[in-house]
Amino acid sequence: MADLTDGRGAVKRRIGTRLWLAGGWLTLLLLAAVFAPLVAPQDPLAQDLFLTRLPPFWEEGAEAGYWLGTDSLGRDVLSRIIYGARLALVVALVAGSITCLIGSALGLMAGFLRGWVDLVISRLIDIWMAFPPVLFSILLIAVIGPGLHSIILAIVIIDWTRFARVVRAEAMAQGAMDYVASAQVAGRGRIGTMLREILPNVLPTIVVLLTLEMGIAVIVEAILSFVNLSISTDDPTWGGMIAEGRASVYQAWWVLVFPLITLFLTVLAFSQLGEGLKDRFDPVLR
Amino acid sequence: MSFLSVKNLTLRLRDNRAPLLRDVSLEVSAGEVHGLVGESGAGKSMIGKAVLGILPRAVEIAGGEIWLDGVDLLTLPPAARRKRVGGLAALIPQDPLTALNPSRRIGPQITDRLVDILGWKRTEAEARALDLLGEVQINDPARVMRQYPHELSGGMRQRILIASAFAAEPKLIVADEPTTALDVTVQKQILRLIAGMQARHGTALLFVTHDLGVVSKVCQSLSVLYAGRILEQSTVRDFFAAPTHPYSAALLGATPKYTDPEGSLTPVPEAIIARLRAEIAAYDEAHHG
Amino acid sequence: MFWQKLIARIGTTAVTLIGVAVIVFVVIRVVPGNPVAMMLPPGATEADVARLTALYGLDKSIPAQFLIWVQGVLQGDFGTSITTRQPVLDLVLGRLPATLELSIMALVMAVIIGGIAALTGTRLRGTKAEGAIDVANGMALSVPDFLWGLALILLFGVLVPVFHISGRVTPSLDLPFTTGFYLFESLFRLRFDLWADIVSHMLMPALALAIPLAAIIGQLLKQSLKETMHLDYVTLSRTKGYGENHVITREALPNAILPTLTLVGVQFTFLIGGTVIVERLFSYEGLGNMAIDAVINRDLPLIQGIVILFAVIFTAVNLVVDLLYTVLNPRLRHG
Amino acid sequence: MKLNRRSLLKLSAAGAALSLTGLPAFAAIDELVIAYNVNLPSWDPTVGPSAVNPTIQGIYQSVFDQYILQQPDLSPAPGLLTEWGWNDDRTQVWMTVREGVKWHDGSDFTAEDVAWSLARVANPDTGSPIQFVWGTLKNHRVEGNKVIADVAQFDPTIFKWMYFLTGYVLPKAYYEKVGAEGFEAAPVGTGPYMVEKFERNAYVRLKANEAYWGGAPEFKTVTIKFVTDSAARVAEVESGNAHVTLEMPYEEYDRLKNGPLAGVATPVSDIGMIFLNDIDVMLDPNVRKAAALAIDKQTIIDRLLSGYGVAIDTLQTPEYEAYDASIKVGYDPEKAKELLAASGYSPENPVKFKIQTTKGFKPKDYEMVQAIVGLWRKVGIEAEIEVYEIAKHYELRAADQLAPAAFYNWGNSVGDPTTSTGFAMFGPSPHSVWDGADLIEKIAPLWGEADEAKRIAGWKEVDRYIAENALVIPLLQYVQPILHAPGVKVVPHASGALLPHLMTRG
Repeated sequence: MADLTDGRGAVKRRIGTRLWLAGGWLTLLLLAAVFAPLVAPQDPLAQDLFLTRLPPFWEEGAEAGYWLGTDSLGRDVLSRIIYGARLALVVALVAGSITCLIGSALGLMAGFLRGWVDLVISRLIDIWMAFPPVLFSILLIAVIGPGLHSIILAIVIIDWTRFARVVRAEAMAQGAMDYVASAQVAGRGRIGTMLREILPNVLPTIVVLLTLEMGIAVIVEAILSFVNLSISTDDPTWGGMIAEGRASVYQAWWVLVFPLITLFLTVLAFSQLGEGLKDRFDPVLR
Repeated sequence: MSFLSVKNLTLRLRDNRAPLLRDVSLEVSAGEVHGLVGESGAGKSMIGKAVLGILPRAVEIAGGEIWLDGVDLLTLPPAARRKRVGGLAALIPQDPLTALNPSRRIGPQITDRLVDILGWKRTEAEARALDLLGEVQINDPARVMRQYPHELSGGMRQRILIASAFAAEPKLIVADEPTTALDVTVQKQILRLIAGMQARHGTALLFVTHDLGVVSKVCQSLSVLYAGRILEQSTVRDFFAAPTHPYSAALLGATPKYTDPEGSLTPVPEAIIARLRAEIAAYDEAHHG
Repeated sequence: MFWQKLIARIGTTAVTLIGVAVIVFVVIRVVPGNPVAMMLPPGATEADVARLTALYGLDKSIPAQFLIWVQGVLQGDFGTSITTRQPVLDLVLGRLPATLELSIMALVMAVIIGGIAALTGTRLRGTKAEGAIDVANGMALSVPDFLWGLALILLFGVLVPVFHISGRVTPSLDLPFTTGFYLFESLFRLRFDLWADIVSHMLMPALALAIPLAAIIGQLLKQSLKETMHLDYVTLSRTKGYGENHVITREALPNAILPTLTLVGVQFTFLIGGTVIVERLFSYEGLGNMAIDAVINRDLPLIQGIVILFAVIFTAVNLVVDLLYTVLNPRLRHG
Repeated sequence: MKLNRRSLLKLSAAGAALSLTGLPAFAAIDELVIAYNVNLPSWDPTVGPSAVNPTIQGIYQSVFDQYILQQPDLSPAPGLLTEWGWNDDRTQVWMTVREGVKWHDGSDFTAEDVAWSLARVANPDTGSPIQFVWGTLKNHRVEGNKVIADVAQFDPTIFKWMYFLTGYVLPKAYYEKVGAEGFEAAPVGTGPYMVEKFERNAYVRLKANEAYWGGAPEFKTVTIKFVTDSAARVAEVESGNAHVTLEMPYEEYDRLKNGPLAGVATPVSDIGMIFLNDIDVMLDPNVRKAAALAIDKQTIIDRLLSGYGVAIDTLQTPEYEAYDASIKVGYDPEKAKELLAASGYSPENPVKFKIQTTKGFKPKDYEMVQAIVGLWRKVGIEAEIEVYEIAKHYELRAADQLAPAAFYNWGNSVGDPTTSTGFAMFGPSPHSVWDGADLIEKIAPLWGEADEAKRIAGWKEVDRYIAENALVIPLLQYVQPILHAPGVKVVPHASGALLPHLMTRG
């Protein structure tokens, strides 16, 4: 029987093609990272000084098995990109979630408990944001030395304020709403209220920010590799490949271009995923 | 010839084609006050929006004609249609708190249409605005002209919106539940104000409301809507004497009377709702979207 | 009421600056790579290392060094840079105008590009074009500014050499400027030939910084516009006969700008902080470029000076944005 | 559009025609512009960290003169001193000062300036980093146009330092008048160019010193732009914004040297090497020798550095005095495997140690170590790479906490064995890494050896001993690539210094 209301409720947002594409690329990346040893045609670290700068398969002079060509040390570009996905996802997931955890926790406490807690945390946010982010990370890496743990630490230390600021504002807004007052009247303690009442409502924003943060984490790793501060070991990273490829861009453009495209698509996927989730969760958008 | 003539107007949602208005037709002649009555969601305000060309993007006009002063608006190109509506018609919005632009002073929000669309000189427009602010019983209109919306009460803002609507001497005004958002004490004054100005200016008035009491006081004729269909059209006198459609009678029973505040109220019986649903379903079947 | 707010504000700013000073002071003292060791070539003995360390006062305890530093700051002496043996204050203030000009130019370009993107996106909402703009926004956001710099160097620097690639002005020109603000002063002095040369140098680094920022501004403004377009006064304005363009620019935009303003303020401070890499790429002699040398050479006093200056800029910009917000927002202006 | 060489050349040619802002074309050059790779931190070439920074000595040598002039092939020649030497019993040094030389501010250059300059760098509290050398001379005094000084401690290389780091003569009167800060703001020297305008981190504009004692330079105005990014430097020269640049990736040098630009690449007094630290596995000679033998230096140079580099087996380069071509290490992976097997290692059960390197500090430093680690992996050495900054390297080396292996480069534009093998391998020096007592005994007598021939032979003997026991792994002598517009002829200097006064309109 036809829907007899005036049809306003019937407006559903179709899952955008962008969301499918973003999700698809990220799953592909996850699979590549997890099954890297099976998927990668060559050992990413194996060097062959006689197979340097082979072009991708469609150009003449290419070698079978080296689909996207080799770099100046004769290492297979495709395998390094696949293994690079591991580091990118580790950085994105680990750094992203730790930043989210710390930032949101502090934001939630500041936003809901207010009083001196809010004062202290807000001052902390102000101080932290007064540091120029890139310069601070370079300084930090100079202190703790390059390496995977330093990148993650650098991202967490720089970006937690992003979560804290937004979550605090959201928690403050939610706190003012009536349903919170009624919960407290029903005898639930302040912390209980915060966790069971405020958190579920603030969660959508946190999830959206988390996906965006993952994209940013991958970018920061690329910036640090560009300034030669990324991880020190041989493990391939996209940022490192881009920095190395830059020197011989005219002779072997593929060493720079393919990791650049992969990095670009990954960060784009994270941002579109974030946008898509934001629309899904946001009831206001008719 | 009636000033406003809506013929077989059908509205649908763009993405899933759910029907909002089903073949609505009505006539409003110059100076007549016509009420559009129905429960919320019956599509009554959609008719007003369709006439003024301010339908939400998600809604499309699937059929019908809207004749305004002898011209079918739907045949006009958008720019010409806008100009025509701007010159001939005006809207009194429902919620005065959000209908005034918070970052602009009151004066320009009344005179902009006169100067930009109708080509008045600035001084003429301002004089007109002061005139009308006086007519809507606002004291010290000059000061109000320079104030910002947030400095005024809801009632004051609705008066300003009414003044703004009548400023261009429109032939037709659509009042979209103009008093619903106000508290009761102010409602009566605003109703009396609108009725008075309508009489003085001889403007045709399409009055959208869910309150039959208001209709009885302000309107000369009315249409009763349910789920986007007009069930009954008649003069106010005949309607209140003997409503023809059972739903109308039930509706009357469910409306508190000013004259009899203690009268008991009977909700619309289920049977009538069921019959209405069948009627609508039959209509849809015949027109299968 | 206004004065209380101002005093509280100054209090918080002071706390922020002191906090920054303490943290960076300790962090760079802990950093390995003692600057003195860097100065000693082969053959220097232990005694030399100790002697130089004492000369630069690095042998004292960190709190002691901090006290000396603070006393100096109170008299306007931020210490002397180890590598250049110049007073830090002169160095930092000498380079500040370059970075400010670059950031302001980038902000202006970002506001223009972002604004146009948001307005067109709103005007064509619901159509394919809006989808395309959103994706373009996503792309601009997902490529860091230094990669845009790389692309620009390749494109406009080498393939089609239209703009200058490095530096801030053609050295062979003699500059009649008294302040460090070349761009503004050349305009002020109506020297459009110089102005054109400076812009030709600054365009690419500014664009590299502007593109990601434009994406952010574009998204924020579009979101805010989308919400404003639903409000009644916009619908009412349509009934008055106004066209869509008028409705968007005159009715919706003024109210949509306000919420975007505070966020743009925050992004601007990130922009200034973020010039480090782009200035290095384009050898643009601003604060960022000098900061990287300072870190590489472990020039502790200079690092300290630069970070403090960034903090001052950050708090100043926030103050300006807040003031702007109250001035622009009629509701607060009369509060 | 396929981005290969042909399409790029077509495009850039089209681009050059399109250039709108009147960029200087490649025709005759009146104002020379050099795109330099490092910023100039300070104008005092005798004090502070910049005094020992080899990469900026070229700028100092354009504005100041050294006591003794070093010619492009590293050999010394009369500079501000026309003659110099020790007295018979080597208790005094004497120097004759060139006459008729003017300072840039027009005042006369006298022996007083030389004596004052030598005393200044000998004085510990001026913060002079080479005080330990200059301090061997005491109470410098002037006699007419001669300067005499007492030798507190005999140093055979004292005169070599007079054309090496901090070996510059500064104007006594001017310096004492304007003080350190005034000197930084307006430096005055006797060199071929005067400083006209200096914009920190941006550029320095030099004006020719017409009254230069060595003859006025050809280019009357020279601008040195500081462009730290190599790709940007290449773009500067390729787009005609600059005429000369140095230190770019060898691939870019190859691409442009016969194309629109011209190029010259010569070996310089800078070598790449791997320090070995006498800790854990490195105490086993088999491991050290195997590590040295397993490195195919020539292939690394050919494949990684496009052939630009000279393989070396000792810390001396062919240009240095103590170079001994007969000392050979060679590439023998099979012997390396045997040596490792003798100590119980094999590719399946490899010896493990850490190797430290900088990344991006010297051309392909990180890639070379990656290539070496790849070669080592084939013979049974598993080396884990750790990247650190150059500042961290200095600190670890000063505290003798470097990893078992650490890649480093060693500049030595004087070419004397003491400032290469000496400082690098002599235990007590804070900068050496290998502390073996046997080596200390071999090196100790050479510091004060007065007989030059006997001294050089002694150092050659030390180098042979080091090579046989693989106490350090020398890799290669760097080649410095210089790209320049066809309109200018560049004379490269073996010390790696880029000197505008040697450039002419070719």
